[in-house]
Amino acid sequence: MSADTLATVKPAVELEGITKRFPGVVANHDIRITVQPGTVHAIVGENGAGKSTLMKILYGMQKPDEGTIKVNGTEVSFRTPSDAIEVGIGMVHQHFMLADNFTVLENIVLGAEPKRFGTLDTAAARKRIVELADTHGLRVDPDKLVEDLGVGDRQRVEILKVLYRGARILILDEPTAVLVPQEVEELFQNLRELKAEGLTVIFISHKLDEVLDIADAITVIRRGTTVASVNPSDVTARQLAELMVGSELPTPETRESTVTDVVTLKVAELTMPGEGERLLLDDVSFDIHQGEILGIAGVEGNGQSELIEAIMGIRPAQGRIELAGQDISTWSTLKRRESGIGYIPEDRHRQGLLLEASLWENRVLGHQTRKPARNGIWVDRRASKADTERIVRDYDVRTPGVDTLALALSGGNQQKLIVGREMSGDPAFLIAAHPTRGVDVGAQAAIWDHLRNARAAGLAVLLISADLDELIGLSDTIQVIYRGRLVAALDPSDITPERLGGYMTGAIAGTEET
Amino acid sequence: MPAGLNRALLTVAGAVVAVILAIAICSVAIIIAGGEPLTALTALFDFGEAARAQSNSIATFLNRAVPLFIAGLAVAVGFRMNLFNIGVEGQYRIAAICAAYVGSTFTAPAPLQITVIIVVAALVGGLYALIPAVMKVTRGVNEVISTIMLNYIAINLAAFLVRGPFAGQRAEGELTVSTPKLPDSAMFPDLNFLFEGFGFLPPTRGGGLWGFLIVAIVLGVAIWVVLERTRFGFNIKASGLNSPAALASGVNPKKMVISAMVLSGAIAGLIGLPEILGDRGAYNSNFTAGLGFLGIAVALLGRNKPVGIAIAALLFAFLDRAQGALQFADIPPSVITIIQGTIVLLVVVANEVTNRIALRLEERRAAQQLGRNTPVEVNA
Amino acid sequence: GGGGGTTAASQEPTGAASSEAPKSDLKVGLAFDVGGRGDKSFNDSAYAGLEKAKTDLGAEIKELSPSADGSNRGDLLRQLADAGYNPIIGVGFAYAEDVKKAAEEYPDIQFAIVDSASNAPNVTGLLFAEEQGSYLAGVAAATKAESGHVGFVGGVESDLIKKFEAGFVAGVKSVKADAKIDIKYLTPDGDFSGFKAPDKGKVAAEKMYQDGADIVYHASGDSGLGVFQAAAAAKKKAIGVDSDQRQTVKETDLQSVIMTSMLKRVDVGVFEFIKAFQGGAKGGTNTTYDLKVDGVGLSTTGGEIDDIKDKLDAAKKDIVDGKITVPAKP
Amino acid sequence: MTRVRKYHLALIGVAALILVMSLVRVVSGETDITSSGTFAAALLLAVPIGLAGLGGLWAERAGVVNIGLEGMMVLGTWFAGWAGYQWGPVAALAAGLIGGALGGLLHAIATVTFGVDHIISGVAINLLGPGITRFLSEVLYKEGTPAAEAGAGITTSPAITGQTWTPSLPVFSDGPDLLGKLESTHWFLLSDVAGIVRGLTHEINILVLLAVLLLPLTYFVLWRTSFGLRLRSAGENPWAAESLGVNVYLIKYIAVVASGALAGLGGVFLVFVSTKYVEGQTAGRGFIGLAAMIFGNWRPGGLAAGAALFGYADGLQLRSSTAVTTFFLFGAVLLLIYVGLQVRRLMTNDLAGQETKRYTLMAAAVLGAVILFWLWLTVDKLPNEFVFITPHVLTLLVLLVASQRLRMPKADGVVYRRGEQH
Ligand SMILES: Nc1ncnc2c1ncn2[C@@H]1O[C@H](COP(=O)(O)OP(=O)(O)OP(=O)(O)O)[C@@H](O)[C@H]1O
Ligand SMILES: Nc1ncnc2c1ncn2[C@@H]1O[C@H](COP(=O)(O)OP(=O)(O)OP(=O)(O)O)[C@@H](O)[C@H]1O
Ligand SMILES: [Mg+2]
Ligand SMILES: [Mg+2]
Repeated sequence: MSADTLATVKPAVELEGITKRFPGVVANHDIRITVQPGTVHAIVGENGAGKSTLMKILYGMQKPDEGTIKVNGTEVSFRTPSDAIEVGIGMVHQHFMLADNFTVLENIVLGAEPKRFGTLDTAAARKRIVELADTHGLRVDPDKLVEDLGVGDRQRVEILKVLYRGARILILDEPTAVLVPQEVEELFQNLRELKAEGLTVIFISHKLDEVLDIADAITVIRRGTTVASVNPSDVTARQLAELMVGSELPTPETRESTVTDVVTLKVAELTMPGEGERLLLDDVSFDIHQGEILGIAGVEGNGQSELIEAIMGIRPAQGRIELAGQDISTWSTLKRRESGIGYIPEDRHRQGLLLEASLWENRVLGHQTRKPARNGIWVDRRASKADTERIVRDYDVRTPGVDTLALALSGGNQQKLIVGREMSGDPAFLIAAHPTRGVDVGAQAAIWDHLRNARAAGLAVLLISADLDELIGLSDTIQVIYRGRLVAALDPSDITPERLGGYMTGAIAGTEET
Repeated sequence: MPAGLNRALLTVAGAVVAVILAIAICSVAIIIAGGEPLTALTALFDFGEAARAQSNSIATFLNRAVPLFIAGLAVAVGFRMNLFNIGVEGQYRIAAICAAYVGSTFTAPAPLQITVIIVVAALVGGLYALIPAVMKVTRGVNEVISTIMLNYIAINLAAFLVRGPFAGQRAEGELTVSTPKLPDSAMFPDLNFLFEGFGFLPPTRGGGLWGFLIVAIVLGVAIWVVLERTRFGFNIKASGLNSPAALASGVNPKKMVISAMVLSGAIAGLIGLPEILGDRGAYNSNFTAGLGFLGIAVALLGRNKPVGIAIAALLFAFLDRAQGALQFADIPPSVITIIQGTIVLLVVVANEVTNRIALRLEERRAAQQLGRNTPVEVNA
Repeated sequence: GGGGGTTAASQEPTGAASSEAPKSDLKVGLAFDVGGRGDKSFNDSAYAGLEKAKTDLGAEIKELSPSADGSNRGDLLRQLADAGYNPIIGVGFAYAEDVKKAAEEYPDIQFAIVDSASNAPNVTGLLFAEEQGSYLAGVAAATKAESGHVGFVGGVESDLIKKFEAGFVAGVKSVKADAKIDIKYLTPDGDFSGFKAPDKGKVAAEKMYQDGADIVYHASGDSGLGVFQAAAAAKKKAIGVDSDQRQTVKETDLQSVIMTSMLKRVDVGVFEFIKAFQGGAKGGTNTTYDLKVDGVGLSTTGGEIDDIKDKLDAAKKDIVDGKITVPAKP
Repeated sequence: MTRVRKYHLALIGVAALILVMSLVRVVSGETDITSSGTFAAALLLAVPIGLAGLGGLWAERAGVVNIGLEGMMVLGTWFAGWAGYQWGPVAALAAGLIGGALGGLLHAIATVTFGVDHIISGVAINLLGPGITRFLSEVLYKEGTPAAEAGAGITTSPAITGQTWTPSLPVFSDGPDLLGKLESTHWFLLSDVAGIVRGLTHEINILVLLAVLLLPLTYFVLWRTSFGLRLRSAGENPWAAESLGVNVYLIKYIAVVASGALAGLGGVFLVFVSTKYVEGQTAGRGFIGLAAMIFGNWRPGGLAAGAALFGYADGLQLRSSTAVTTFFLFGAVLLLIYVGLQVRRLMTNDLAGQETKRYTLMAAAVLGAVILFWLWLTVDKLPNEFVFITPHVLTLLVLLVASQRLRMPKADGVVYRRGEQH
């Protein structure tokens, strides 16, 4: 696209001096962005830089304190998302916005229902959705319940939702975070098609190579302000990252192997029945040795959560689990934790934290029966607070104090607290599920360092991550999980994310290499 | 801790505003009814002329607060972990009749006799609460419905027991059915000496201050300690704030449901005892009903914390006491119920608002101390 | 909610200003049963007696209603006592214990309790022989019911209402020993919603009429409305309770089904007690208002039982003379 | 496809139920099990419960838990009585609806606007409802007021003036009353069906008709219109709805106010039955309605079944204390049917693994059947207190069997704030 054509067309979106303050935080400060029509415009920035807030403002979910928004050259002011929908803006949110108990069709038409004699015209809706899906290559079954869909399908439903409303400007907030490379490629293919049809896409991602791959223009946001607008052909991923944070990029590479031949965790023939005939876990077996990090790769929903929860004793499963030679498969979650299993859950807000409790109480969580939290039947407040202070120091948790409520911390700091907590009490085995998901680069590096150090000290780790670079960089061995089965054991030193993605999606048939 | 103090101050301010608003709303109602709001207000504080009337009024006020407080505690234990024990009503009835009956079957030295009665009441209340708990953990039955159903069942069961197996002797022409009279050693010593201590005329027994007040205070402190300082209390709090997180931390949700429900039921079992051991000396068909439902309001008003519940119980009791006084002032006593309902509603609204303000402040403070609120200067 | 009943008796509430009444320093306090003043029933009947005392005896009166759960009954008595009222009357057997306690605390004050016996020195029990009145209702029902099938609907299965049942059954049997009597209570003792459930009363009575009952006697407070409705629908008869319901029930279509009502003159009891107190009488006794003193009886509005007047009078005479002892328990 | 099958299954279920009832009726000789009277009573008692349940359904489908139904119902009764005696049944209907709706509005203001916990607000409304009505009675119905002249007391309003219409199914249930004649023959099955149909069609209150029509209407509105989709989305995922431009606050307001109005309608129905407002006549039906709704899995059909079960059990116990003992027989037959089905499944396909559990279950079922049968044989009459609780016990038993299939709206009871996802 040449500079001349750009100049003659009115920009699709112009944001001028957008400022948004939250109590205590300026999320956006004098933001200026111009998005040309028919392009994919990427916005990058650290966690908490203010990307989502900006997009919510553009979508009418939040009102800016200052600044103007122009869409296709005319100034607009949105009170609600419907106003934004009206002028052709649609948004796919960072977290899925779907009603699980509704069908795909219901989710799509909600808020823009076709009517006939006052009733919902499902026939017309179905026809329109199938049409849209066909033209854009977004295949979905309109009558399926959303709760039965995988992430990729849900993503497509989200995009269809937006297209169904006739949006010409699409906002995608971190759409690739939960997708495997093949799915990402599929998504990008869809985006390119949309672009070819003249739609404008605003795209947010932390994965910079993806950004460079798809974007026609990039805006970098740091601490709520636009710091640079660059052309993807002019920068490398590394330069882009440095623009975002102003510091060196860390890499998750393991240095030398510390794997010993002492088995810490042995999982044998683990099977978990699902509804009907399907097995959620099917004969899963593996060993993790002292000082070893075993990475589990897999598309979300292939049994990772079930595997973790079975090992933690949260969900019942058949089979044997041994910790340091002891059969723990009949033990309660509590006993498993007491005997040295640490657990960094995949969703920190759901399973990891008491958001409305103080940091020190969150330190106690999961350690109720152990020192320093325990003192007979009592909770030892003094010792717990002291130990929380230690975590805050050692793990660089940015907080005013240990009495602060957990919800006042940013995501990265919450995660560091959880990592610190789970590393306390000398675990022999740690489950780390997406330990750096949604965490910015600085915190990411710190968490990786902690994992590596603990591994060097003999910790066995089960690492589950959607970030394949992280998985390849940290693991000593990688197992691929597909439909509840371990289908391949791979050596991280000679695997690429693409090949790994092939195994994860079943595109490459499972072979036992190593 | 200034943040905590701030919050407490905000809460109190909110509550005060709410109470004042509630009184204002009810004043309007009183004016519509053709009454004088000021008269009504004085009636609230009118504890009588004579010294004896005053001590009677104080005793009435405190005696009413005691069961309300216990009921609030019982409800709160469940509510703290999002377990809605609507069944306190049924639990205390069954517990009261069983305790009254068991207590009447033997005579022992007072401390022993009273202890046995209290233990039986707690046991029966706990056991009755075990039913919905077991139904919930084994079959997933929603405790709201099961406890509502069990309330009706308890009422009928109590009616059956008091007329049938547990019926006591009655004087000719006496129509109230009742369990056998408790021996004197079962009656809880009253606290009327306190009045003398404060220079009031002591009321006579029956109209006096029930000794069970002491048990209630001890119970309140014990529950506070359990909830705020022990591991069990921590687990309850964790389960209430975030049950998946509690589960992942090793808290067994089934065990928690059962133990919290049983604890709640055991406390509920004591609700009827102040009345039985302080005044009636038996369970009969006039036994005060509805305390379980009021307990819900009291617990919620007190934000499920013992101190708050105590304040809420005292407030409710204070208002209830005025029912007679209001009638002397020719004002419909039902304004009390309206005031109570309005206060509950307004206080929780105020709570919500102040809570939000407090969280905001806390976030802002955290952000300020971390210096996150200053955007970086950018050299483009 | 002790009484099964509806309205006050036949006498006019006198609206006369108290200035016209003879002056006296009589201060009478009265505490109602749950439901309170204005329930058109038991409580109002008691109030009628109190008001009569105001006009006839020049008494200063104060009446208090308890809270919805009745937990402050004892407190109300004390408040009245502390405010200098003497005598003080508790309406309903639920006051039994509280009156007893208050009487001990205030030995200088005279108390009365409606519907319950007492043996305290300063308490008078005002009892009503509901079973005797119900006996007459039973006689009337059995005589009028051609099918020999009658019914009884009780509001709450308390001992008080069982007195009604016992008397009614005895009365019916005295006429037709083989009569079929359907008996149904709406709620158990302790659950007073049975006095406030016209729909349930209707269902219960409907069944009786469908099974062939000709006349149903109710002692179920407001639930009796349902009984009357069922009677009207089945084109059969019913017997009211407490007050002359043919007068107090305003719906004309229901009035005509009320063959008679079993009167319970709480007003008489209350007034007589106050009058006796003024005359210097002391407590410690129980006064039973029975057929002999017309404390109970049958109403004749509508004239539907005029034809069997002789029979009823005979039964009444036998009871008054002690030839028949009516059981008070079923 | 699946819907058709579900519908057929329901029909077969009902047919089987009637067959078993008929059987039990013949064996026990208790005609009231299927008599038209019992079914008429069941209808009468089920309707207010069903209306309260519908109220709960509307609120909870929009994500607002409404435990204040009882209080709203009380408001409905009072206003219906107050307007009814002055201006007749239509005014009573309107006033009752408005009274309930006002309660709903209060609940909406507290929960939706101020974000108060739904249970708390509901409890407060349950306190306020009786308080306000009592106060209004004390002011408007006290001695000397025109209302008191017309027959009001503090606990009752004057009777509603004017007639309400009670239609019957012509020829079959009225006039020649063919069904009534068939019923009185006591033939196996035929008379039972006749009794049931006649009970449901003979001289029914016009409000019953309205209430019954409200069930399919609710289904239609909530599941077949765009408004319904939006309403349910507010109960499943309000943030998603908000992001699509649905005004979640408005939807919740409408739903909760409608919920209050429906509860109020339940109150109106009670007033129509008793022809006047009677203090305390709701007697906890709001709670039972809530239970019926949960019992019915937050669906109109299920709710109707829950209310019907409750109404039937209550009607039967009111009509005949002895008929209630046939529930023992009924339970025994059901257990035997269950065992039969299990045995057949064992014969046809041998599933390994869960055998021991299944055998224990079957053994327990057989034992239960024997005990129930023995109870039926030996117990002639239960103490009244146990008769009264029949509906409650039945509800508990059914829940024990079925409650694991229940699924409430995902965001039910969640305090929703615009722009704040949790
Ligand atoms: N509703 C809110 N109330 C208060 N603060 C908020 C709110 N939403 C966002 N913030 C603050 O605004 C800042 C920007 O948040 P935003 O979600 O826009 O970041 P982001 O760039 O999208 O981060 P991420 O990469 O993690 O998605 C954060 O520091 C957060 O603290
Ligand atoms: N809707 C909101 N309401 C209030 N505060 C919010 C909201 N959204 C975010 N915040 C605040 O934002 C901060 C966290 O922001 P940040 O974007 O850095 O983490 P996060 O990206 O939200 O974490 P996660 O990756 O888990 O989403 C916290 O202070 C949190 O309280
Ligand atoms: Mg974020
Ligand atoms: Mg974001």
